[in-house]
Amino acid sequence: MTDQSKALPQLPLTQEIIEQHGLSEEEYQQILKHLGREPNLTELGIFSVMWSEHCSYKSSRVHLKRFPTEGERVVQGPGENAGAVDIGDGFAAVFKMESHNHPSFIEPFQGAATGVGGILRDIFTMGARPIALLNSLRFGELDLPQNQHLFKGVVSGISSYGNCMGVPTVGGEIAFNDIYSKNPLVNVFCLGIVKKDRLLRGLAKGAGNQVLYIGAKTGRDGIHGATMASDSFDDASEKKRPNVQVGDPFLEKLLLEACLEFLEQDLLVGIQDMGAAGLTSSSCEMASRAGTGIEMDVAKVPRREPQMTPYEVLLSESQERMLLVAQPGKEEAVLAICRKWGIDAAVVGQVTGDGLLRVKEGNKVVAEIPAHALAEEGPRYERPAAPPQYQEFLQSLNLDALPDVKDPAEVLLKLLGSPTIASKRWVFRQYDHMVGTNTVVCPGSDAAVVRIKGTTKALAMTTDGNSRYCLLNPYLGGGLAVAEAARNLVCAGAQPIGVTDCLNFGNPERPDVMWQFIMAVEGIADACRTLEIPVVSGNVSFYNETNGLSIYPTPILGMVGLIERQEAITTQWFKHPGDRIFLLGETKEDLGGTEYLKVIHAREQGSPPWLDLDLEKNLHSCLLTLIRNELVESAHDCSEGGLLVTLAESCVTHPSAPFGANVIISQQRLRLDSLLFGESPSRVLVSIRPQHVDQVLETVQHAGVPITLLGEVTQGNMDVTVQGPHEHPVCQVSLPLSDMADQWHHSLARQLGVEQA
Amino acid sequence: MKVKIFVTLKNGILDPQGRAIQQSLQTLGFSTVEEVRIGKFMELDLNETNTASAENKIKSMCEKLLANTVIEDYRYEILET
Amino acid sequence: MKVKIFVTLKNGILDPQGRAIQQSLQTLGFSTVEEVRIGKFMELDLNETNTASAENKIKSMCEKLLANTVIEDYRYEILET
Amino acid sequence: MNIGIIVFPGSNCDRDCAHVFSEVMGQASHLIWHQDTSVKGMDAIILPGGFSYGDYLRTGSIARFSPIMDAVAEFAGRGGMVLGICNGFQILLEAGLLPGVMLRNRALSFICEDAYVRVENADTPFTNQCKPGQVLRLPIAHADGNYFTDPVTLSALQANAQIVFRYCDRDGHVTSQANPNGSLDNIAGIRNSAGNVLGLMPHPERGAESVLHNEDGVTLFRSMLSALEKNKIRQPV
Ligand SMILES: Nc1ncnc2c1ncn2[C@@H]1O[C@H](COP(=O)(O)OP(=O)(O)O)[C@@H](O)[C@H]1O
Ligand SMILES: [Mg+2]
Repeated sequence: MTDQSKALPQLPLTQEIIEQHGLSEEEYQQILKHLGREPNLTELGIFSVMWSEHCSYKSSRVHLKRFPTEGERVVQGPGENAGAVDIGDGFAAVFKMESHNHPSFIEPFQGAATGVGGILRDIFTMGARPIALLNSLRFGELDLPQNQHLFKGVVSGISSYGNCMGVPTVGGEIAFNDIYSKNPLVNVFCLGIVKKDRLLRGLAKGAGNQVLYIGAKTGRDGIHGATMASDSFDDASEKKRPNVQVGDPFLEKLLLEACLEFLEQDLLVGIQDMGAAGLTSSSCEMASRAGTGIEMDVAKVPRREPQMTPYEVLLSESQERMLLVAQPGKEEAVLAICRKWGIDAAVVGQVTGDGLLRVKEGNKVVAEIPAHALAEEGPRYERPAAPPQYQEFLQSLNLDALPDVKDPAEVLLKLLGSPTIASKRWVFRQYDHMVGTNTVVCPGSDAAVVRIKGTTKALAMTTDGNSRYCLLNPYLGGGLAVAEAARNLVCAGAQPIGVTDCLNFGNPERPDVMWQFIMAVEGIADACRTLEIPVVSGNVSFYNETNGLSIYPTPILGMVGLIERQEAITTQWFKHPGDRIFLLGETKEDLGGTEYLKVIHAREQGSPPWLDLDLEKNLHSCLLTLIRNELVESAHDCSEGGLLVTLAESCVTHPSAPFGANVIISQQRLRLDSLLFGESPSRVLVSIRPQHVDQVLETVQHAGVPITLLGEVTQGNMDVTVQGPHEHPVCQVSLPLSDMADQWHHSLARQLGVEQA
Repeated sequence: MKVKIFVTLKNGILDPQGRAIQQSLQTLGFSTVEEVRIGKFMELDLNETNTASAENKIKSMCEKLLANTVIEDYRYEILET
Repeated sequence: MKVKIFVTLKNGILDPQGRAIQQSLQTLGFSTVEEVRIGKFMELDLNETNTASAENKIKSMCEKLLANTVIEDYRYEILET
Repeated sequence: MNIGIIVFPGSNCDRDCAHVFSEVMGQASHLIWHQDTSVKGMDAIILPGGFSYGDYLRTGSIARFSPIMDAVAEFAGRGGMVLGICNGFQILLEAGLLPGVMLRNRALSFICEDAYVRVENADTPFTNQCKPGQVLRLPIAHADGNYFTDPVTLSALQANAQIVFRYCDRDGHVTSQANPNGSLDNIAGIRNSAGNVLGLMPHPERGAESVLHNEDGVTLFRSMLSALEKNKIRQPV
């Protein structure tokens, strides 16, 4: 302790105040140990945010260690603002995913907008120029006006922020289920590109270096946002409303350009954005990573509101702010760039060698805490975990009690109109997905593809997760999400090279939720390990629970794949009449947890499909070989809705010209609904030019991947015949393309009661 | 009856538009402009005659649709005609 | 001094936002809402004491920047403080 | 040729335009900061798309006061070629270099998709490589593209062949169904009466490379270069 410590105001901290800060008795004892004295109120506030679930990962850290995080291409694994992988030509791709669930429930537009703002800062903080955004959303069913309101608000918030920034939103996914009515999920993914040797990190290296604050002025917004994100919702949460943060995408655009200029002129030692817990987390994390301390004066922080206390300045979550560390002598150049872009900036302190976060207001020390204790030595919990009692009931499904499908055409149309499956054009039409002139495959195919200017390369990206599978079997659900994400990339012609995750779960203090979490993490880890895809960044969002009801376990994966040559990119839609349609992989009796069961039989039950990771891996390498040899015209993975929906999508999703198909499926021994709507993984529907068929068959059979000829692309209807033994027709589906297209294209807008041009 | 509704941001809520406009007014030489706050202004024609019942409706419209009460306040004036 | 500025669309200019809001109010059951016109409402803090000179500045700000006089009208109120 | 691309705070298609002119068209492109006051040495000026000043008051309304805009106006006054794309078009309107205003899109939301436009006047420095009536597929991305002007101005635009592009369907029919934003008379782009200033909402720079599956936008840039080539002798310096 320094002499000034005597100046620390010593307010008596009552039990009540400590509880209000969300700290347990045990945690408070740890604080006393770290400090060797009682904290003052400001210090208590600092500990409270830094040791919140959101910032400290106290319930998840021990489990996240299971993820494979290493690989040849990994330049930066978890622990920094974002992960980075080598994509060759001297470049690295920097990416990460973040949740903004609670703020989006309180104020959907601003909550989602500031979520986009936050993830963008995580990327350009690393010195990378963001080139793509994706988002993964969950809402309650659209028959409730409240859910429509949340959905519309979130979409326009994402669109307003991303469009203004000039970063294209190139993809994402959306699912609807009433479990999300009072707890929607908004996960946003961003990817940027940086010269590999210019990657910046959040390090406050070098005692004596200057600490600068740049960006928006600090206001009272979002004080204790991090603790809020670490708390469940109940109706009393309404009171927390005035804490809403408003995004300023214009300012963030200026901040982005300024930060990239610092990088170009090599002005910085380290940089970090002020996200959750604002100035506090950025300063102590930067110091802790570098093993240094930071001393700063809150009186020098630019402010928007009068009479803010140090407590408020330190904990504010005002958006669009960054903390920089620069060598003495370089700060003038930094300030000049800020002036050029019209951004507020101030030198607020310096790096010290004593390992302390020391905060002053003028000459008075108002807080003094070891940085490492705040950032790294927070509590860790191995919370009790046990499967819920209802787990067995969920997984049981007596198929014999379910009548098999009578009219597959009618079921198909219903599924195509289910908002989870129907086209999301109403959404992505509001997103500028072309700015940057890199988007080679726009939203509407399995994965988005963005070319890398100055190289022959492109990156494919996707976000995936199926929470129903995870509810029924979290281990399998986690693995299936990894497999589907990878398969989507491979369908575009990309080799998966890295993944980020956003783990959305309920209250970790409940053993069943903790069990779901642990199982899902294991499922993801095992799948990533087998498929050799390192996890380089991620985010955990717990306490997704309202009035005691937790959401389904919802891990979302954001995966990135590399395409070496822009010529070898494939999309999901049929392209020429006469092309042969094949199914790679096998259809099994996999009805558990399907969209079919939910939409047609109103059941969310059964065991999700079994995943054979070796088969999956084999399928990927085989399909990649075919695509790289330019033998595949279209490739579409079978996921929600099964084979018939996949076929219909390949028919009608072409941006300008739909095609029909003439297909014969032989019945084998499956139920008809399993055959047509079951969701067996590791399957891809491809179309092949007739002259390539022989070569394709040879490659596929050589690889040991099952392949079945289904039929050919036509200019007529979608005709499907199911044949029993001896070519005996079991059933026939013949649907005009216009009926399917109308259902698929317009259902979402119709459910929202909006017109779509 | 004609109604005027004013929707403004709550105190303490960031107003990026106001800030941008204030700065550009400064650049244009209006150096005495110290702060700008932006709000919405709506004029409604209501087919109502009873002021009390109209007021109830107006409040309810504001709460439900016209103002985002999480971040905005509203105020109204009824002009009898 | 505090100034309130109202910017509204000129008569006869189509107001897509106003129309959309009127329609959603109708859908919400507010059937007596016959027309909605949307405008902007700005509050300025001016460091001025002389009303006449302030008025000149306000007019000039409106003409130059705050309103597009091709389609918009403006009106202002000065609140002495 | 030297192509000057103005960078306003919030411009975000500036680098896209520079890429097309340098990498696709093989010209020299120069990013010009909005605080600069000269466009000397430029053969043509582009006002790129984006959200200048966040579009926080009205689109383009703040950008038009940027110091560089005097130089742009003077350049245009001397007959120099000025192309405003999307936000650039909106800035030209606010600056009075083109007549009219932009209202919110009819459906009030941002729209990003491919649109079809018909070349209504192929005798301009921006369209001389097009056939009259040719249909181009060009991406649009805007929330305020609903062009509006008074009846007198509209008649003048029509009478002087100042309407250069109109939204149409794939087959070139100008219908209200093919109008994505409610724009008056399906207007997608207009020129000034002298013919050297063009504003359009679609983004030709997003349709200028085969890897993006669209090269229709190249016709505009080729037209500009060909016009510059021809005028080189007459071009003011
Ligand atoms: N929120 C969204 N934002 C942008 N694009 C989206 C969004 N949701 C879905 N899409 C796009 O719609 C297409 C279909 O999505 P989805 O059905 O989830 O594909 P898949 O089942 O192959 O993962 C994809 O191209 C996806 O990127
Ligand atoms: Mg897919």
